[in-house]
Order: sequence, then C-alpha cells, then structure tokens
Amino acid sequence: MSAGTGDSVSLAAAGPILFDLVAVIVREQGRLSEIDGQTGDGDHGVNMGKGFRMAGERLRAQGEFTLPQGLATLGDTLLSDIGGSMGPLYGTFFTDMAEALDDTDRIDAPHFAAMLKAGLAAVQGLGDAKPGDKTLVDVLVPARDAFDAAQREGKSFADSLAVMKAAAEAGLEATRDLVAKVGRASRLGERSRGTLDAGAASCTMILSALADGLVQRLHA
Amino acid sequence: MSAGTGDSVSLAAAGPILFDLVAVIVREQGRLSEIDGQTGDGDHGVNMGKGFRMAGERLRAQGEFTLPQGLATLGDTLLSDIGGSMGPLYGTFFTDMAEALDDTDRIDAPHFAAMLKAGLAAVQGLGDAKPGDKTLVDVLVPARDAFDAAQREGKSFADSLAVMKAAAEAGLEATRDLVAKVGRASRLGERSRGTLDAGAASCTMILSALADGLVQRLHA
Amino acid sequence: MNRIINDPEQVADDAIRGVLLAYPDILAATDHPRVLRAAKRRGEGKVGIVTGGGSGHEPAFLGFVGAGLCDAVACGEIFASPTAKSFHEAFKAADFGAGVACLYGNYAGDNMNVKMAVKLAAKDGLEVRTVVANDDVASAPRAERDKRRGVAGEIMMWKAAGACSDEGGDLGQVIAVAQKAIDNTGSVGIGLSACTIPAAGKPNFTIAPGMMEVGIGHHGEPGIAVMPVETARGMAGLMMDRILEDQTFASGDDVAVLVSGLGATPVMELYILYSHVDAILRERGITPRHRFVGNYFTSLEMMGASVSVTRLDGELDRLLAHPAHSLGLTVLGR
Amino acid sequence: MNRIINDPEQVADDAIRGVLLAYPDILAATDHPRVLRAAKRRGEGKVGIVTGGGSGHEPAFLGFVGAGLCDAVACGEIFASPTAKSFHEAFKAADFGAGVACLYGNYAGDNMNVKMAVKLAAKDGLEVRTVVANDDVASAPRAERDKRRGVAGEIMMWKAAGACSDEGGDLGQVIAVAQKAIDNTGSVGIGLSACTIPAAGKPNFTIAPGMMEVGIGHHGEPGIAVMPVETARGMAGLMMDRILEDQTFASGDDVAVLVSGLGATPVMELYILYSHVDAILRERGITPRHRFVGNYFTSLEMMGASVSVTRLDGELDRLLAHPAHSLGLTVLGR
Ligand SMILES: Nc1ncnc2c1ncn2[C@@H]1O[C@H](COP(=O)(O)OP(=O)(O)O)[C@@H](O)[C@H]1O
Ligand SMILES: Nc1ncnc2c1ncn2[C@@H]1O[C@H](COP(=O)(O)OP(=O)(O)O)[C@@H](O)[C@H]1O
Ligand SMILES: [Mg+2]
Ligand SMILES: [Mg+2]
Ligand SMILES: [Mg+2]
Ligand SMILES: [Mg+2]
Repeated sequence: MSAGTGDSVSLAAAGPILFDLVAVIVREQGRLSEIDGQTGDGDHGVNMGKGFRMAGERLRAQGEFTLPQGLATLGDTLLSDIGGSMGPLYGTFFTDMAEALDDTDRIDAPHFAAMLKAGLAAVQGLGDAKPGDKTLVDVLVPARDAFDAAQREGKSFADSLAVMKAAAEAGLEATRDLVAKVGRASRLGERSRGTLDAGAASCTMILSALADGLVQRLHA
Repeated sequence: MSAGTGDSVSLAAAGPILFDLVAVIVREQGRLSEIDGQTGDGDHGVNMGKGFRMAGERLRAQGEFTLPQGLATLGDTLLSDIGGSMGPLYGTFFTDMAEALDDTDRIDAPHFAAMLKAGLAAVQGLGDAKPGDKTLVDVLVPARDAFDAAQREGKSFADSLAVMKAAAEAGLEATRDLVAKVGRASRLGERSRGTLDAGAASCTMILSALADGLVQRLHA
Repeated sequence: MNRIINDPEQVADDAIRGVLLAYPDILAATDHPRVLRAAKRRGEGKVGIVTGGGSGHEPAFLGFVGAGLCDAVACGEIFASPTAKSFHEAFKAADFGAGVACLYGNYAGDNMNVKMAVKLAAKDGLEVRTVVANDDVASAPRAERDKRRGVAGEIMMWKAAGACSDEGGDLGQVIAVAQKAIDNTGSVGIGLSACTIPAAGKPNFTIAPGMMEVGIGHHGEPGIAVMPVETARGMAGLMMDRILEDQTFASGDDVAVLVSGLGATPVMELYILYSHVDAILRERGITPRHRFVGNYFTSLEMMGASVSVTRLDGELDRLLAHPAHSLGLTVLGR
Repeated sequence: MNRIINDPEQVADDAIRGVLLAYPDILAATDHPRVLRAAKRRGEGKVGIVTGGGSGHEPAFLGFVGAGLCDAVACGEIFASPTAKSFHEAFKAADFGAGVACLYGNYAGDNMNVKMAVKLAAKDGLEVRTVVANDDVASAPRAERDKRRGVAGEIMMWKAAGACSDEGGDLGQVIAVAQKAIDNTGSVGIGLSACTIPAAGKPNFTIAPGMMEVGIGHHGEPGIAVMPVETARGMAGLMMDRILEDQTFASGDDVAVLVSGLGATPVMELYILYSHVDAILRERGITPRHRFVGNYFTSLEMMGASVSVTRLDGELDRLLAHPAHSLGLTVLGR
C-alpha cells in the first residue's frame, strides 16, 4: 500500500513529520520567548527549544520510527528533560496522542480526531485550564471543534485539516483579548490583556506543522 | 591653701576641667567625624562624642571628684563603653595620666610633665604608633617636647602650658602633610596626604582644654 | 553580573556537583543527575519522604535531605519545577517498601510534574501519596486556600513527616502528620530587593529603594502591598497580623516559629526580626517552643525575610524535637 | 535603606537580644550586655575559650559559641572591636579555673582591646593567653605575616582549640593547637559588591558592576587586584593560587577547606565555587578531609566569598572531627 491513499497516511510514512515539528519550534524559539516575555517570564521559547532540540537528537538517533513512536519519544523527552509547566503539559499531550494511534498503522480522519481529542484531554486533565483562560487550550479547543465540524460536514481529511489550521490560528489570535487565568501570566490580571499567549502560539505552530505534514503525504 | 598658687593647682579644684574636656569633644564631634571621613570611616566624632558624653554623665553623678579621679572615670568609661581603637587608646591615656598624679594633691609643672609623659607612653605602649605615622602621637610628642623645653628654659607653668598648646596646634597642622601608617586611614597610602588626622585633632582639643582649665585656675 | 558561576545555563547542575563533593556524608548521587538521596540509606520498611522544587532556594530543597528529614529530592532549574522524570526517580530512590510521601509546594509546574510522576510510579506498582504545602497566607484569601503558595513552612512539614517516618509511622500516618503540620502553619514574606536568575541576567521584578513588598512570593510573586520600608518592629507586626488573623491562635497555644532570610539579608537582622515576633507571640500568651532563625528558604540574593508559625499539638511538638541532620537543619534532640 | 532594623545605632544590641530569645539552649546572657556565654556551662578545670570581634559577620562571632567551640564571646558594634571591658567580662565568663585562651583576629582595635583586657584580667589573677589569627594571605606578604588580617580561617582555630579544651588539654596545649591551626591556614576573599553599615546609611567602599576585588577584607579592606568578574572556575583558580603558593602544600597532604559566603551570595554559588576548589586540590594530590561550605563568616550583605585551607596533621584532623554544636557549626563526630 502506498504512503498516502487520499484519505489516510501510513504511520511509518508520517514519522518524519516529527522533524517538521522540531524544526518549526527551534526556528521560532526566539519569537515564543518574546511573546512569553510580554506577560510571563520570557522563557517559553527556551523551554520549548531545549526540549524539541533534544527530542530531535533522539529521533535522529532512532532512525526509523512511526508517527506514534515519534510522538512518544517527543512526549517522553519533554517529561524527562523539561521541568516547569510545559514539560508535563506538552509531554502528556504528545504521549497521549501517540497512545490514540495504538490500534492502527494508518492515520485517517477519525484517528486524527481521536488523537487530537486525546491530546486535549491530557492537557486539560493535567492542567485544569478551561477555554478562555489564555493558554494553549484556547487553540486546541477551536482546532478540535473545527476539525470535528468539518468531518460532520463531510469534508475530506485534507480539507478538514486545513479548516483546523485556520481555526487554530484564529484561536491564537483570540487569546490577545483574553485575561490570563492560569500560569505565570495570570499574576498580571488585566495587564495580561492585549498580547498573544505564548503556549497558544507554540501550539498553533505544532498543529500547523502536523497538518501540513499529513496533507503533503496524503497524496504522496 | 588656695586653689591656685601661681605655680600649682589643687587637684580638687582642677576636677571640673573634666567638664571642659567633655564639652569641647561633644561640641566638635561633627567636625571630628568630618575629618575622619576624609581618610577613615568617618566615625571618630561619633566614637568620641559617645564616650565623652557617657563620661560626663558619670562625672555629674559623681558630684565631687579630683582631677585624677575625673581622668580615671573618663579613662574607665572609654575602656568600658567605646570599642574600636579609640576606646583603649584614649582609655589607657587618661587612666595612666590619672595614675601619674597618685602621690600628690596639687598639680604643678613637673607633675604635669609626668602626666603628659605617662599618657604618651600609654598610647605608644598600646598602639605602637611612632611620630610621623599620622596619629594623635603627632600631637602628643611635640606637645610634650615643647612643654619640657619651656620648663628647661625656666618658663612658668602657665607659660609652658601656652607653649605646649601652640606646639599641639602646630603638630596637628603638620599631620596634613603626613601619610597615614596606622589605623584605617593607612589603607589609603599616599591618598591620605593633604588632610588632618582625626585623632590628632581630638587630642589637640583635649590638650588645649586641659591647658586652658589649668591656666584659669593657676591664679584663681 | 557579579555572581560566582560558570555557564549561566548550567548553574543548577554545577551546584549539585559541588554539593555532592562537599557533603558526601550527607547527600549521595543517584542515576539521575537531578535527583539526590540521603547518603545514609534508611532501613527497609520505612516510608520514603521525597521533596523537590526549583533551585535557587538553598538550603531548600536539597538541604533538607538527611536523617530525620527527607530521603530524596528532585532539583529543578532555578525557580522552575523539576521534571516529572526527576520526581519519579526520586520516588524510586526513596522506596524502602512502605510507600512514598511526596511533600512539596503549591506551584503549577510542581503540581503537574508530581501528578505525572505519581502516575509513572503507579505503573511500577509504587504507591506515592502527596501533600502540597500552601502556607503562604498572603498569596490568596483563606477561602481559596488551595491557591496559596508553599513557602518556608514546608520545612515544618518535612521535619514532622521525617520524624514520623523515623518513628515507624506508616504511609497514612506520615501523610496525616505532614498535612496537619502544613494546615497549622501560616507564613508571610517581605521583600526588600529583587533577585536575578543568572540565565536571565537581570531581575524580572523590581522593588524600589526605600520600599518593601509585603506578602511577596519566593520567586518575586507580587504581594499584597508595596509600602515604604518599616522598622523591624513594624515589619514583624505586619507579618504577624496576617499570620495570626488567618487561623485562630489562642492564648495558651504552643507554636514553632521559623524566620528565614531570603538570601541577602544579614543574619543579625533576622535576629532583630525574631525578637519582635517573639514579643508579639508572648503578648498574646502564645509560647514559641521551637525557634529557627537563619537562611532556611531563600530566593537567590533577594533581600527580605519570611516568618512561619506552626500551631503545635503534642504530636507535632514531639516530632519537631526529634533528632535530624541535614545541610539546612540539625536538631540534636532534647 | 532596605534593611530589617529599628534604630540604626542599636543594631548590635537588638540582634543580641533576638539571638538570646531564639537560641536560649545554645547561648546565655551574662551581666555584660555585649558578652554571651555557652548556655551549657562546662565543668571546672576546663580551659576557657573566648573570642570576640565586631558585629555584622554573623554567624561569626557569637555563632561559634557552644559545645566543642568557644565558651564566651565579646560582641562589638558593627565592624568595630568590642571594648576592653567586654573582652575582660568574657574572660571571666569563660574562667573555669584553668585559664583562658583568647582567640581573635588581627585588627588594630581588637589587638588593643584584648591587650587592655588581658591586663585587667591579670589584676584579678586570671591567666589569659592569646592567639591572633592572621590567615588572610592577601592582606600582606608572607614576610610581614604579623600584619595579615584574620578572616574565616579563625573558625578552624576555634574548632581545633575548642576540641582540645574538651579533650582536657591545658592552657599551653590549647594555645599551641590554636596557633598551629592558624599557622597552617591560608584564606583569600573575593568581593563582588559592597555593604552598608546601617548607622552610616551608605557603603563606605564600592565595587563596580562587572568588577571583582580579589583579596578583599571582611570590612571591604582593599584587596590585591580589582579586575573584571571571572567565572567561578577562574575565581577558584585565583584564590587557590594565592593560598597554595603561600605555604608549601605537598602532594599527599590532607587539608580542611572552608568556603564562606560574604553575606549575599546564593549558597548554590558557594557549592559551585567549592567544586573547583576541590578539583584544584585533588589535581595536586591534596585531599580535602573536612569540608565546610556555607555562610560562616559574612560581611553584612556583601556579595562574594572566601576560601580557607588548613593543612592537617593527625592532631588537627582528629580535633576538627570532634563533635561540636553552635549556631554556626555543628559537627556530629565520626
Ligand atoms: N494549567 C495550564 N494549562 C494549560 N496551559 C498552561 C497552563 N499553565 C500555563 N500554560 C501555558 O504555558 C505557557 C507558558 O509556558 P512556559 O513559559 O514555557 O512556562 P512557565 O510559565 O513555567 O515559564 C502559557 O503561555 C500557557 O499557554
Ligand atoms: N595605633 C594607633 N596609635 C595611635 N593612634 C591611633 C592608632 N590607630 C589609630 N589611631 C588614631 O585613631 C584615629 C581614628 O579614630 P576612630 O575614627 O575613632 O577609630 P577607627 O579608626 O577605629 O574608626 C586616627 O585618626 C588616629 O589618630
Ligand atoms: Mg518559566
Ligand atoms: Mg514562561
Ligand atoms: Mg571606626
Ligand atoms: Mg574612624
């Protein structure tokens, strides 16, 4: 069977998408810290960059890996090497996304939906953030909702991914008007309004890279 | 016998001179700290003012006291209540001056000479400062030398005291050109040149007040 | 930056290397570079006590590992939670077959990493129960106690729990004692100057000269009031008002008091502060039976101090008096 | 001034009041307000150990009064020698009938006040012998050893002498041991920021940001070089070069090492510094057998650290391992 069938991608072929995730976070690390610096302690890029770079090295050493194997390595690296909030939040996010792909060797739209749902549940289960708290949940929730809606409307996997990407970006943009309720930025109260949320920004980059990687491979 | 005979003063009548010593130090305390601040740690006036004020209170409580009793109280107060260098140096200075008047109840020129000699010996015995080290020794040595010379030249007690006073003032003025060799000011090396020495200044005040007090009483 | 460091990114690791070289009789390395255990391993069947938190609070957290105190510690970057993996490894290092009590402070990162680590340990079949310290009465109103930060009062919790474990208490008893210790402890800090994380190179908050921040957190978290610097007496009054009004302390109570410098405050000033804390307590008929005054829980080179007061019952009193030996605290026993 | 004080003139007295309230099990008052003694009086026939010096160096000096250490201490104003009377009263408080060893640091004021106090004690028939610490190798060339200041190496002297007295040594033996300890000790400090005496209200020396002063004294006395801040490794190298070149340390030597913060330096940075000191010693075949890393001898809120190294013989090694308990130092024994 080929890598992409138009409505699914083999997990083996999707493994290298992990390098795209690493690349975008490492490349945008400065911008992420800058965003965090406006309301938090300015280290989001440093934390993410360090973790993703380490995961990249481990993945390169691994050589061959499927999408869930890669996500598990990334999650495990974040849990093992990144403290603070981001290590456990993104760590459990990626770990649980990997587990959602346990019973398959191809990823199709229902699997993607399940994966996204698992990741969001992990983040909320651990961090208790609700939509509107100005966190990465404000990207994940609209992204999931948009993907599910697109599916219900009968859109293709690729089109649903495009809709999700747009929703993630809109979700990120919407964090600008929110007042932070959790995390370090919450100390600022009203003063946290007017800037993007750093975790929401990194989450948007991750979802976009994931969507782009899958779309590319759907027709490969 | 009257208080002053022209060439001696009764020690009982000379007791109140102690209040003159206290008064001048307390009055000039700001200036002493200012001088110390130019090369040292700027606390000479504070140290001296505190000690002399406390001694003044003890003397007032004592009521009647002779010159050596008063000097002993002053010396004892400095030893008991003033730490650093000034407590022991001036403490032993006054204590040993008092002891030099042990065998008399009047002070004449030879007794004064003996008293000055004992005070100087105490300071040098404890602090090891030599003339030229930029300390109160640079006032005491010329003062003693001038008094002794005046006596050898047959000058009266009163005139010898006047000569001593002038020599003390000249000695103080001469500390301006010296480089400090002991005490805190010695850290500055060459930079200590050009300012008076604080201990020399307080010592000049003390010797002058003592001389003035005795001269007043010599013909009382 | 006038600091004694090499690579600013390596400060936490470099410090751990140094403390292991300096105190091999008290602390030992584990396979995980950010996890230390007590050098003298305790016997089988003892409940393991674990703590952990960001670096920069020395002697906390690693300074409270030792006889009668914690068995293992997870160390994070400066002012950042240790990883879930570190906590997990610390649990393993403190596993003597009777379960592990993880006693840490209420910060978002620590909560999440501990939660993940407890899950990981459960997969190995290791039972870990937690108590999260929330003694900083200035960090949230009493009605929102679960939002309060854990500060120097954690030391009371470690001390009591460590002693209970030493006495042979089981996991349930150790957890109950730790919870009781922290529930009966109130703390308040006053900040007098900011501090600088070496990797950042500049302070990420400020306290103006002549001003003080009452209720400041251990990482410079905003307090409840910024006001002109008070006398030591005035500071003690402000802090004790907050602590004493938060719980109903009554005349006749026995308490333990801990006055900790935040890093740069001269120890003699902590003694001055203590004299007023002591007076305020005694005026109200409260007796300080255990007194700790020194640098116990710092925030790098921040100036200021914190006061923690623990109301004692007979059990806490006995446990606090139990012998202990670590870098940060030695109790010889009565 | 962002400090925890009341009347700036009363800081020393206020601190003493506080420490007595906080640690009545370790320190006791005497009839003289500036003299403290160990709370547990030692038996008759023991040589008394006395020290003293200016305040602002806490835990020095009063923090080294206790079991196995000093018996009494005379406390001066901040950075100023105690009075002759204070030293005299401390001698009396430490008189158990076997004479008194007064072990202090080489500063003009202390020398003079001790000298006067020894005279006063002699009048009472109390024999007092003295050892003056001059371990600061940066404060004068070796040929002018008698001009060198006493710094944190004094702690080695107190520890050894206190143990010798505990073991039943007579006055001659205690003095000999104290002298041997200090003769075999070299110290160097590095200053990274100045400090402010409360009564003065502003620092009376300065260290520019980005600069460090190598060889600085405990009151900011000028060092031997002002240079850009080095790494921790570099600082250790500069300090150890000075210490090791001053006395001939040889491969195979055993030493005791004390790294003390000057007040405001985070303790984690002292651990980093120690790791390099340890490495430098071991490279030369020298073994650090006793290691003390913490805030032992401070200068108010000065930033920086000092390193002291003592070459050991069997006797010093045994005496340093002897149990001791005080605010500043507790040794449990081997
Ligand atoms: N409880 C939480 N749930 C979800 N996301 C959170 C939570 N707390 C914080 N975040 C996210 O973490 C981001 C900050 O991450 P980072 O700067 O790396 O960690 P820290 O806040 O510890 O410095 C925030 O922008 C926010 O999106
Ligand atoms: N060894 C000494 N012998 C004589 N006088 C000394 C000696 N050392 C210091 N002094 C005097 O002490 C004065 C400074 O006194 P003061 O400022 O009160 O003490 P400190 O130097 O401890 O601050 C100097 O100006 C000097 O005259
Ligand atoms: Mg952070
Ligand atoms: Mg951040
Ligand atoms: Mg002075
Ligand atoms: Mg002076």
